[in-house]
Amino acid sequence: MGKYFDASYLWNAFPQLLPFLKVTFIVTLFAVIFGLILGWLLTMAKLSRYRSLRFLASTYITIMRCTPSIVLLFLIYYGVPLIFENFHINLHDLHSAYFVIITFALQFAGIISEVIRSAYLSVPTGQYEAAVSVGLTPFQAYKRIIFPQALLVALPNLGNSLIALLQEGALAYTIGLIDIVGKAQLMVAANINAHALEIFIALAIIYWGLSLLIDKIFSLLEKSLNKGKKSLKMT
Amino acid sequence: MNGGFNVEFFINTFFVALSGIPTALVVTIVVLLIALPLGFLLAMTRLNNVPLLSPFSKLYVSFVRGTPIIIQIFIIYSSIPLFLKALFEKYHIAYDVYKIHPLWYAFIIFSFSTTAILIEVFRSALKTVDQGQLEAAYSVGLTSFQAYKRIIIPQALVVAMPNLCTATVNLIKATSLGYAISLQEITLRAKVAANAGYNYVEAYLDIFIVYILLCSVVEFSFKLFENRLSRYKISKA
Amino acid sequence: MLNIQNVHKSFGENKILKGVDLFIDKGDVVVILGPSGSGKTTLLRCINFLERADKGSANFGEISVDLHSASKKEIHQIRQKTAFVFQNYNLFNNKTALENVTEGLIIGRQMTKKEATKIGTAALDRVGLSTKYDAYPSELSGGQQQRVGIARAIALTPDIILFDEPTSALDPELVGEVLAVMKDIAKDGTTMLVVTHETSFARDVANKVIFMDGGTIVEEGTAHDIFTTPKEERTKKFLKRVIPEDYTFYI
Amino acid sequence: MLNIQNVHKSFGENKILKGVDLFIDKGDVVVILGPSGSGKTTLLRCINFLERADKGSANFGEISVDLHSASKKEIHQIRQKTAFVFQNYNLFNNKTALENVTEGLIIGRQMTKKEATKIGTAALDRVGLSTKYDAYPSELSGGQQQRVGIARAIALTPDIILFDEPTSALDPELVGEVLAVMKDIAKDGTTMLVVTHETSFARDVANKVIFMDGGTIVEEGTAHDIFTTPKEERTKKFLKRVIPEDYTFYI
Amino acid sequence: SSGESNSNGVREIKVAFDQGLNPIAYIDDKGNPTGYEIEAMKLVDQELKDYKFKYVGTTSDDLLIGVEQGKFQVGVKNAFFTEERTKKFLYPKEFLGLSSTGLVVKKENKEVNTLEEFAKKGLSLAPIAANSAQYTLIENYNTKHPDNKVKLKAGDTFSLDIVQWVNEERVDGGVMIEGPFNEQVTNPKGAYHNLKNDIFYNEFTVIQTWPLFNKKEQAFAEAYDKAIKKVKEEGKLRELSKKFYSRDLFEVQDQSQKKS
Ligand SMILES: Nc1ncnc2c1ncn2[C@@H]1O[C@H](COP(=O)(O)OP(=O)(O)OP(=O)(O)O)[C@@H](O)[C@H]1O
Ligand SMILES: Nc1ncnc2c1ncn2[C@@H]1O[C@H](COP(=O)(O)OP(=O)(O)OP(=O)(O)O)[C@@H](O)[C@H]1O
Ligand SMILES: [Mg+2]
Ligand SMILES: [Mg+2]
Repeated sequence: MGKYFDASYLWNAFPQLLPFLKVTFIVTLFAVIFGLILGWLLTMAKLSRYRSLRFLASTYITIMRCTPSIVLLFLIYYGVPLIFENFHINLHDLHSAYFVIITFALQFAGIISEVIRSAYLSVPTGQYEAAVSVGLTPFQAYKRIIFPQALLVALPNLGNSLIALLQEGALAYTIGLIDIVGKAQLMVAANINAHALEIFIALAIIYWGLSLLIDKIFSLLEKSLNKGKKSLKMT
Repeated sequence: MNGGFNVEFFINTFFVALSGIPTALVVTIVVLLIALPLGFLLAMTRLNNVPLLSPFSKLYVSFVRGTPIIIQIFIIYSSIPLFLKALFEKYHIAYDVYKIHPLWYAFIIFSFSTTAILIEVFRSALKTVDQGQLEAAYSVGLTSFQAYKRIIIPQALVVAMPNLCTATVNLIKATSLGYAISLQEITLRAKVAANAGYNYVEAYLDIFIVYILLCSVVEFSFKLFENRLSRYKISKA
Repeated sequence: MLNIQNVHKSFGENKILKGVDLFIDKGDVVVILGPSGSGKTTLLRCINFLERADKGSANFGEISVDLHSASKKEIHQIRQKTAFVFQNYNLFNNKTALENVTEGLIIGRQMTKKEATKIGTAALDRVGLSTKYDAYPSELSGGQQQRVGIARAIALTPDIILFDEPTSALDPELVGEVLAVMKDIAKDGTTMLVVTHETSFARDVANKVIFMDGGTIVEEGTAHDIFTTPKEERTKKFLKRVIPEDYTFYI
Repeated sequence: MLNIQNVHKSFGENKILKGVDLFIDKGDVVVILGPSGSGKTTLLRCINFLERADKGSANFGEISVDLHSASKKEIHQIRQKTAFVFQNYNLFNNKTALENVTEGLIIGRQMTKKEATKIGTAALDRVGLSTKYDAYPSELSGGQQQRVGIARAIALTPDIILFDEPTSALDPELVGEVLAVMKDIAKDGTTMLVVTHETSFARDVANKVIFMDGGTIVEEGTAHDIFTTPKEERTKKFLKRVIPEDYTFYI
Repeated sequence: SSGESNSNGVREIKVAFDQGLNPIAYIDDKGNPTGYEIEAMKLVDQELKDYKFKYVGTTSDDLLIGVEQGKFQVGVKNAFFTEERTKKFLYPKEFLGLSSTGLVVKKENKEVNTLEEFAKKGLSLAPIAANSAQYTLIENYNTKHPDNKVKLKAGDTFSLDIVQWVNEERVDGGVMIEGPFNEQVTNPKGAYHNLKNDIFYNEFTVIQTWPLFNKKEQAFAEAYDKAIKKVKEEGKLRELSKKFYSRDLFEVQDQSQKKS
């Protein structure tokens, strides 16, 4: 079978791949920040008293959830500069990272707003009522009483979405932004697809490490929020 | 569009893309049938701290959720046949491993990843159900299984619904990665059609519309179901 | 001090409150009696805007508001001056007993943590929970949770406290103690609106007793009037069942 | 019928039950009295395995089990023969009042839906909820929820019903009614273990009264013995506060 | 939305390239774009004083959409000519390079060197990326030979290791361009040099490859035509062919043109 699996390719891949984590991190970080803000606004809209707001938010969420990321990426990458062209602003030379961040943030917002909504709804209304009854403003009530309890419920799903976002880097490659996945693909291409398995295994290991790290942080968070909470135990 | 939008191609390819829906749906449904119960059971092992199984499912989630599906596809698709081939040769099984239909790989790969996602979805949802509900069920003589089926799961599902919907829609979209194993679904069909005349703009628009249609229907059904399930709650809005 | 007019509230088709008027003076202790489902809890919730009334107005000291359309700011102002003791406790699940009590002080009233802790422990001591400062609600017995809820309200020293059956989960020994605490606060001049079934409390402390049924106030008056010479048939019937036969009413 | 020995239970460092023995005969109505936090709820929960005791054994008719290490099957057997009325109701949130009552009949006891509905509506009627069959718990007042909880238990016609303060959320009018229902069931020969603060109920119905404090049984005896000639200092002190001074005890 | 002219009247041209096409267009170890088609474009750039090329690495799909929309003025991706594509893109008069395409087979199929034979024997073919030139090639063959079709499967856009697949007998054959095959197998340093006696490359055609211009770039395309013609005449493309494909493919073309 020849040297089908050659571990040296695996080891050599790490030093080449790791520097590109930076791009992955930057894109993810900004997408998460903007996505959370927008996602939270969407949740508020979806739970608001106004029908039109609810409708707008729902439509947005539907579109963002249903559009394949690559299509969305192309829509943003080609559509946004076209729109700005009308105002005589040239965005064609803007670095592709901006478009990637915009795309991911928009999509992350749609998904995360459903996470936030379901977590929020799982906190009993009595908690909010008690908080405002002791004189907290609604904002304070959310921040101090509802949010910590909702976050606990949201964390596992937040983890799902965050880790999925980290992996969307593969898409950024489509428009030429080289993050860690892109680099791996370039390396595979440079080898003319030989030993792709080893390089992808190296990539998988790096991602696994990241995911373990995130899991660790999240379970610490979960533990600290779990105070006073009894979870279902079969007796 | 200055390339000259090819309307005829756009329309023809729309139906080509539509014809990929059954494949995408079959994969999605089979995978959900596998991943829903599995994800739920593994979530339970974590909540109840079952020895061995609980740490296993934790590790499982971190790995499968943590690594891009496309890489899992690649690794599984390139190594499983090698492994099977060696195995078949050893036991003189006359079956050509390379004749295995890509659908089978799709079932396996997407079940793996969806299970990991669903473990987390269920885990968070189950946490929101009050212990008192389980106790009351026990007190009227239900077994654990009955209590879960009739009392706990219906309540947990309400919380899980939006995230289940996201997971399902994501799964439908992820089946497009099946191109890596030559799975004849929506994206691949459209792109094959696009190659001859480089009609990629049209092809992507077709893909866009087909997914929006398909996923909206799925989302809408979930919403109906969610409303039904949450009848008992007073609205918070 | 608190003047409420013409409160209406429906849930769907069900009319729960059908035009309730209520007048409470500073220092008053008003007790609301009434059968289950008569709308007592709903009335209290409307006063504190936990439920939006369909109609009705309130004068709260200098503040006048419409119960249906009050602004956020008005609502917050009123809530700052009131406290609520919930029938089903509603303790903050993610906070210890002491934190439950100090939350409103530190965040709502901007006290320092030290001050708040002092007041909070005193309030918990007052309801007999000196050993449970750091327990979470899930670790407390029903009666203990009920008492944390009361401590949380009295620690705020609000202008008026709305009590929704504050002693329902307590054992008789504690009922006595908690009622004593409530009498105490009443003496401090705190205005109280109390939904309770403790006729002895009504008798000893209330200067006004209101009997509600089917979403309206059937009868109101001093405790003495209501208990000894009820005018309405419905009130008589209710009281007959509430006050044991072998029990004579002393004023 | 039910014989419990040497139950121990701690939460962390806190010893809540310190060796409780209990003997209940068929048809007995046993009332447990005691101050808040004395472990009454915990004892009931241990009997129904909602809490695993650290130590202790139970004989339940023919079945003998260790409270600490009972198997799933044993636990299920025992639960099939008992019913529990919770202090905080614990109604099934996703079921209507009627479904709450029929759930255990249809699923736990394999009755047909028709039979179960007949029994369920009868049970709800008995606690005065004929108009609320289809209401969800979130649409019921506290007292109504409590009564659904009681209906749910009596509908099962179990060998023994464990009541944890079944009247705490009820208004006095209903307390009377519910206690009447309980007397009724007692007459049918249902064995009952009741944590309650209703001394009149203890007096009229119980053939045994147990006084608990600090995780042990301080004193037990007939209602007459306990109320008129309590032996222990702690019991006397408790009863003195519980029974109004102007209240004479008649047997 | 065409590239900007600066004050000297030199216009910047964005040349998109599919960065995963070693040795046609790719990014080397140092992060610089290179490959046959890139180097050829660099030669064109040198000839054109009024234009300055900027190379943008991307994927095939983005390149096609980008050139069509005008984000890039021109793109290279080992593209073949089809009539249909002229509706979307401006093809210049002069081609850019040549691509030797062949069947990669195991020893036992050593003599299979045309698509007809391959099809007749009913052999299986490794999936080909739907957006690649080779796919079009086989598809065209199939339309011309409806009763002797090659079993064509569309597949992955990246990372298909054809030599290995054929060696494992996962498939009977694959379509490859000669350059990459040589890099892997013939080259003594190649990853699969150990398979040089088991796996064979049988060329079945040499095809012209073209740069794709945005429809509005007629003037630029004409400038390109002039420049590339000069470069060809100077024999510089033959050198590039030798360098990247280890063979002068222009010779092959000359001979087949003589034949016909
Ligand atoms: N959110 C709701 N939706 C529908 N009906 C409701 C809702 N909340 C309360 N009700 C109904 O309103 C009526 C009055 O309820 P409320 O809680 O005010 O009674 P209450 O006088 O406090 O009774 P209790 O003494 O039992 O607590 C009840 O019949 C109840 O079923
Ligand atoms: N899960 C728990 N963790 C820690 N402590 C607990 C837990 N559950 C109960 N306790 C403690 O055990 C003690 C006894 O509680 P229990 O609920 O049995 O009291 P009780 O006699 O029923 O009181 P009440 O009349 O107030 O309901 C209390 O001090 C309570 O704080
Ligand atoms: Mg009430
Ligand atoms: Mg208790």
